[in-house]
Amino acid sequence: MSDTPRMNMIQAINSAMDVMMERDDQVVVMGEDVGYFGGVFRATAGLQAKYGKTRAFDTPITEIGIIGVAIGMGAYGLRPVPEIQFADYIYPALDQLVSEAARLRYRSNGDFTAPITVRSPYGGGIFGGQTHSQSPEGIFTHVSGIKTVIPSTPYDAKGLLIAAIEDNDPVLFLEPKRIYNGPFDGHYDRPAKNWTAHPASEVPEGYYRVELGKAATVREGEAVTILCYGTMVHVVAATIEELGVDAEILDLRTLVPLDIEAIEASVKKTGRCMIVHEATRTSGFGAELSALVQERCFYHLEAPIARVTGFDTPYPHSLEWAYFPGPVRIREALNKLLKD
Amino acid sequence: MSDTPRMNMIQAINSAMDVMMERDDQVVVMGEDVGYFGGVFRATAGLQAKYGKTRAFDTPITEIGIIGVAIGMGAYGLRPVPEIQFADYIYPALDQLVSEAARLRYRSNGDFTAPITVRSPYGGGIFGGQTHSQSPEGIFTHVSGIKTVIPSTPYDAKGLLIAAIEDNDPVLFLEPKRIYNGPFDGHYDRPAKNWTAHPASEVPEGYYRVELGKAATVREGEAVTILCYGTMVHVVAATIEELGVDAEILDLRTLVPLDIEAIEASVKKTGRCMIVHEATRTSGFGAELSALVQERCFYHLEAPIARVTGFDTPYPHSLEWAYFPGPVRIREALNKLLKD
Amino acid sequence: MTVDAPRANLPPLSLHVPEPRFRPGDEADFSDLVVPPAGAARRPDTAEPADRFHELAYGLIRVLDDAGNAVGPWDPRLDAEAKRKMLRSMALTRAFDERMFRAQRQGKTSFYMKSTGEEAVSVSAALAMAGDDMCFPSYRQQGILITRGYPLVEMMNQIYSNRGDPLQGRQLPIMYSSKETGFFSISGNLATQYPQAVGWAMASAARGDTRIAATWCGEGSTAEGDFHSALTFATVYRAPVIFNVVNNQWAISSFSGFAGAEATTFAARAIGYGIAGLRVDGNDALAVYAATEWAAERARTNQGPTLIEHFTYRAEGHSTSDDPSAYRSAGEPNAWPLGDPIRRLKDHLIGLGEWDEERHAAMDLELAETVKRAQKEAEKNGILGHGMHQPFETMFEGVFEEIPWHLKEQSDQMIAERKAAGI
Amino acid sequence: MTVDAPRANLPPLSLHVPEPRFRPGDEADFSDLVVPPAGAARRPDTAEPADRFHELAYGLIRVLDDAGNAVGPWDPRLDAEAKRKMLRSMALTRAFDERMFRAQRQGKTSFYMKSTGEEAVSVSAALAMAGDDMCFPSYRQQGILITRGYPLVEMMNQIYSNRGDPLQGRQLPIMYSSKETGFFSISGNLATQYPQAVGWAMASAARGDTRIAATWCGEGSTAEGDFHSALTFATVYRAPVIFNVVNNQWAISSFSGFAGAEATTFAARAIGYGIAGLRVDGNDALAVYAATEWAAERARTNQGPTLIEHFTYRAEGHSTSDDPSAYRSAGEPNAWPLGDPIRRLKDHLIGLGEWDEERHAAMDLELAETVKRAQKEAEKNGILGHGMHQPFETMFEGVFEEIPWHLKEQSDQMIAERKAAGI
Ligand SMILES: Cc1ncc(C[n+]2csc(CCOP(=O)(O)OP(=O)(O)O)c2C)c(N)n1
Ligand SMILES: Cc1ncc(C[n+]2csc(CCOP(=O)(O)OP(=O)(O)O)c2C)c(N)n1
Ligand SMILES: [Mg+2]
Ligand SMILES: [Mg+2]
Repeated sequence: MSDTPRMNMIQAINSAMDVMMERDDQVVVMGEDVGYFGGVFRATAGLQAKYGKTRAFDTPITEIGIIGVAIGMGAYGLRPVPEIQFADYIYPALDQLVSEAARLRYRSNGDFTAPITVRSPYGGGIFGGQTHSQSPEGIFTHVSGIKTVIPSTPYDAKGLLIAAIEDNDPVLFLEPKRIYNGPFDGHYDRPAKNWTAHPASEVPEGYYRVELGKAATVREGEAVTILCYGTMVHVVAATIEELGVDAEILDLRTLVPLDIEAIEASVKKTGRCMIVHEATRTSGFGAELSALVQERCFYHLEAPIARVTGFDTPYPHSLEWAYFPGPVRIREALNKLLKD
Repeated sequence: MSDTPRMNMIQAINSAMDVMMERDDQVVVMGEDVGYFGGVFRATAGLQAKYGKTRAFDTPITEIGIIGVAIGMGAYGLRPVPEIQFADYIYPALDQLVSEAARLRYRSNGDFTAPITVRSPYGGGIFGGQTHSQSPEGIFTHVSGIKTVIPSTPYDAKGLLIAAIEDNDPVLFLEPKRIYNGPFDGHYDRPAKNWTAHPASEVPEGYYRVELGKAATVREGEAVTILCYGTMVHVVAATIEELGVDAEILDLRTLVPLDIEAIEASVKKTGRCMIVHEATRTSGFGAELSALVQERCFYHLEAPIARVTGFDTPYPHSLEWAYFPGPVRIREALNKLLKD
Repeated sequence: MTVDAPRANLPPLSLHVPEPRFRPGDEADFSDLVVPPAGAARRPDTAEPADRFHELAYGLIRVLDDAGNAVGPWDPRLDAEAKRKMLRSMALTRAFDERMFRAQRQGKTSFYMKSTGEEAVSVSAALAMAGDDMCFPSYRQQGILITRGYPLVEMMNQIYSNRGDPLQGRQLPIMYSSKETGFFSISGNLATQYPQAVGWAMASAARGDTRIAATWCGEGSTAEGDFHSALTFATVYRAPVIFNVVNNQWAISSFSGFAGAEATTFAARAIGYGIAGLRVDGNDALAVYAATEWAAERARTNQGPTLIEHFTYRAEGHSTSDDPSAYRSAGEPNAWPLGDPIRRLKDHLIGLGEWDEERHAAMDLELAETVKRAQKEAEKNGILGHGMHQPFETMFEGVFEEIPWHLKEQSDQMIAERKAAGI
Repeated sequence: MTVDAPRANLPPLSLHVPEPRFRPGDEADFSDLVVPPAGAARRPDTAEPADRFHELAYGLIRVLDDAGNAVGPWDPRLDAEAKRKMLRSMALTRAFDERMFRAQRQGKTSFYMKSTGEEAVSVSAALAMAGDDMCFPSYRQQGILITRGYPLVEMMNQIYSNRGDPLQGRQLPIMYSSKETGFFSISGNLATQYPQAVGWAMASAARGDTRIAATWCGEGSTAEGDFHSALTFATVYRAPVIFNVVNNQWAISSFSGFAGAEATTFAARAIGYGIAGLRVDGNDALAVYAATEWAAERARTNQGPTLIEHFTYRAEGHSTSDDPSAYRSAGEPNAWPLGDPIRRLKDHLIGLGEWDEERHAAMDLELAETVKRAQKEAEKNGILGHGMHQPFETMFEGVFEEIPWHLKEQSDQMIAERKAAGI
């Protein structure tokens, strides 16, 4: 067994910030409860003790302020990594993200930039109810000037977060909170796994990057291409294994900019495409993926592109496991897609 | 010629509010500059004089407050029609719209509702630069619990706005400001037309409804289905006429809930589909339309669905007419689509 | 012009980052806290202009003195029966919290939030308002529902997301809604209820109604933009609304310094808008009652809004997901000098000869029984467990008044898929 | 409990909707406006705690008295040369505004906004700060750029969105950006610059720099949530930042009552956060200078933020899209008793014997010439007209640092389509 330490996703994310704060004293982390306490999910634990209160600090509870202040710090020359405690609470800050961070480079013709990385836990599967479960990535992919990154493993989380922090554009870094502690196969009624057994929990201590804009092939296959990201990567992979379908699974990792080459090559090979995400269906990122695939692979498609997504309802509490696009829904959709 | 008065779109919108305030004293209008002055586009002109200051009033400049207060008024039993001065300024209110207005009925199991109609001028073509030109409809179509309506003529604007105000759910009513005063064919360098010559400028004085959720067939045709809304309806229609293509043009009018039947029937008939909107392309509403069409009409499609949209950049000022999806871009895309 | 090089002849700037006085391991010592004596604060006429009593935003309105006597002009002079009712509602709220906290720990639901130590803030306020005034609470004002007689079983049904849940399992536990009880649907997003309360109050005023609105948020939540929008609207239209800021000194792990408490009080925010601001001992149930009564009268007579800061202390964790020993001194809750609202009112009543230890113990026992009975009742409708107590198609209802085609289709699809999968 | 029927025995509530004193057709009469005498306000030490001088948030700091003398402790005691520079910058700003307003009317660009009557607010502030302090302005502080010597031609190039536009035609006219000049990119969305300024100031403090930040917004914009977030952050971290609220009494058609001016001043907002608040005669260039100098020293010595309300008057329309005669008395601008900042400083200098009418007239002529020359120069690069002065592919640059594939593809597609179309 290798010497590389094992980390869960929280530890990997913590390590990414640690590495970057060590290398670049312009990197600061901030947000509600991120300072002394180290964040409600402990992603920033230990950073204040190590780097001091002016580099890792708690903030007032105003998302407008957190993002607005981070933009100002970025304009000064810092490289802020603000946390929004839950992605459901990004909305109050939307104007600062959309009208300011995402537009600053363009509107000032490069005079000012917003090199900020907004971290936020997102997604469901933790009985968090309507306001601790949402997946708002689709909204941000519609906003020009901001990159959206979603990791699915500890290794990727660290490497992508480092790349995001080093990126000179604003990056929304959404962390699938359901898999902070272990990959989740979608079977809520089976015992939870932790990361230890997963190869991508081998995470180097030091600096490394996973480039933004590149998808990962989780599994090669010939029968169908499945596009997914975040928690869904594991749900899809487990379901595919159970079904024994020869699917090719792409973990998109970055939604904007998207790895269109990987998608196109895969769908042209398999002739079938399925898209899986937790977010509500209508105008979710799956719609864009579907549109792109049919624009580029039209003559290769043997069946309609299928979307398996959250339903177009608010995220319910008690019916969470009916809402969640889990193994049953993926299997049924796949059966249909392969029959078509 | 009929006795029905001619109205431009602003007059029709004004008339809708007038009619509804007359019929239902729970209807109130509010927003920045909407009271005494009657709105920067004059949509609420005369309403304060007629209905008094407690039913048509100016507000502080806080979009959070405008929507939040409207929700509270709605919970009391009023039927507020708040105006956001430009759709670009909806973002500060996004949390109140998404987390509150759109979720209230569901989360309270119908105990409380938010029967508000948020009016806002949107879209480009007026040299408004980045923050007076945006088309944010795609974001709202992703939000469960809110309806999105976009009229393209004075007649529809009035009838749809009345239906929206009467609707017991929150409605985002986006007004294509480029065509307030006249239909726009996309030729920015030709003299502007006013509404007088357009049949849909015949607008009855009194009450009538145009039901939400129903598209209008602007032109019947066999060669291709073009899906569009707002200003683009006129740009598309003019371009089609110039080209002499036998296109079927659907004016969607309501994006959520969508008139899927009309879309499906048309695309199945023509076998080709093109989607035109001003909003940026990636994850715009065109993506959802494309996904829906290919899911439902896959075996009828003879060519890839084409999207003609705003580019994925902020809305530029001086290059507005290169950015705007005008006749040139529609024509070129159509040529390609019909050749495929 | 050189923009990049700091000027060497000027002293460097430094960033102040607040730090609470005590952290884990520290001994909590509040002996230097200046607590104004009970009875000392002036009580202005409710029609007095807001700029005449700024001092009330900086002091602390207190009625119960250290000996348990009710003193001074803010004494609401309630009869003993009313005070016993107040005591009972607070004790019931605490008993309810205890039981539901335990239910969560037993895995019967996903989440719970107690209001321990802060019961006066909701109970006394509810008693001082009319029963049909409208409340826009945060998640820590269960005391309002309890005081207004909303059934405990219904609250528990909601907490369990079970078959009896009036919200059909849609909301996180404790996010109650009861229009009939004048209790607005609780949001997970902080402070959004503030402008909504103003809107409700404005509507009531516009319609010539007599009902007023009140809203609550924590001191941490005052930083949200919604708070400011609400106060701005309220001052502009003189809305008949009461703003309650529950300053329990903690916002999850952040002490009130991160909301601005180092520089001034939260009641002082009111001064910035020309709104009446009162700072009240939030652990003094009579003071909370008096301040609310005053603010309600002010609102009802078209004198406009009042902001009341309730200075209290969050005696327990933020929620069942929180462990306060990780960030504050374990001794803080006990060292907190303003005591416990239940104990203080109890002592007062005993001092008056209107109550005694035995009756109190008996009441506690009875309330514990009441809660237990309600719990049994509620559990007949199921506990959360893995959820799914509602028919699946209810998930698609109530998004809109009528179910649109796409939700119908999704609903049908779900049912069909589950059937095909044999579940 | 009945929630729906108003109680018949209570008086009905009523909604107050503010109304300005004068509407079109009314004669504007400000004779009852209480203007505190010049020189009367106390000038606290810059290290004095903010709660010691609340009165300064309610009064009006004035230096120039009605006779044009500089009086009292706030007199910044500038030498005549500095005052002439101040006068000249204000006059140049006005000349620039005049010319560009006319250019818009001539169809040379799409939009313009004047700062007539408010020139002191930006010019004096810019002079009182160090040249490398960072400004986060709103759209009405062109005076800062002009005072700091940013080239008029560049400003005009921006206004025309022409080939020389440093922003490549991407922004609405007047939405300048110049990092080199310490002038942050202007946003179309109100008040967003407020928290950004705080962030910049916090960063400067965290790095032990000596530079401070200042930001500006209109009184109407103070209602935005960003304003509150900014003040909250600033008080918490004692950020070295100056908040300027330009109370020109109008926000497009809404008078300041809709931002809360009926109940208190805008400077009083500062009190709510425990921040230093000054209310200044914004038409008194020396008072603006003095207040800014005081606030800058306070910030630079780690005493934290200051909010300055500049009480002034928007003498003209909101922008070229606005006609104020539709909503306010035509006589207001002239009736406004606090005069014109340029005229007042001019009279002062003349009173000192350091200036005279001839020199003033000559200066005006010279400045008009300067502006005209600049305009000629700028127009060589084109005027807006139908726009499109930039190579089309520039539209896709600068969205990100590097152009991603989808923008590259869109760019190529556009070029190809235009080529195919023969344009
Ligand atoms: C908009 C938003 N941001 C962040 C959160 C996460 N959050 C929930 S409670 C809380 C602390 C609130 O503290 P306070 O307002 O003092 O209320 P208390 O819990 O003390 O009653 C935070 C940060 C949220 N729910 N909503
Ligand atoms: C977020 C947002 N809402 C609304 C507007 C539209 N708007 C532009 S200027 C203005 C009035 C601002 O008034 P004030 O702050 O007093 O500044 P002044 O124009 O008087 O300098 C409004 C409402 C906007 N630009 N941004
Ligand atoms: Mg708190
Ligand atoms: Mg103004």
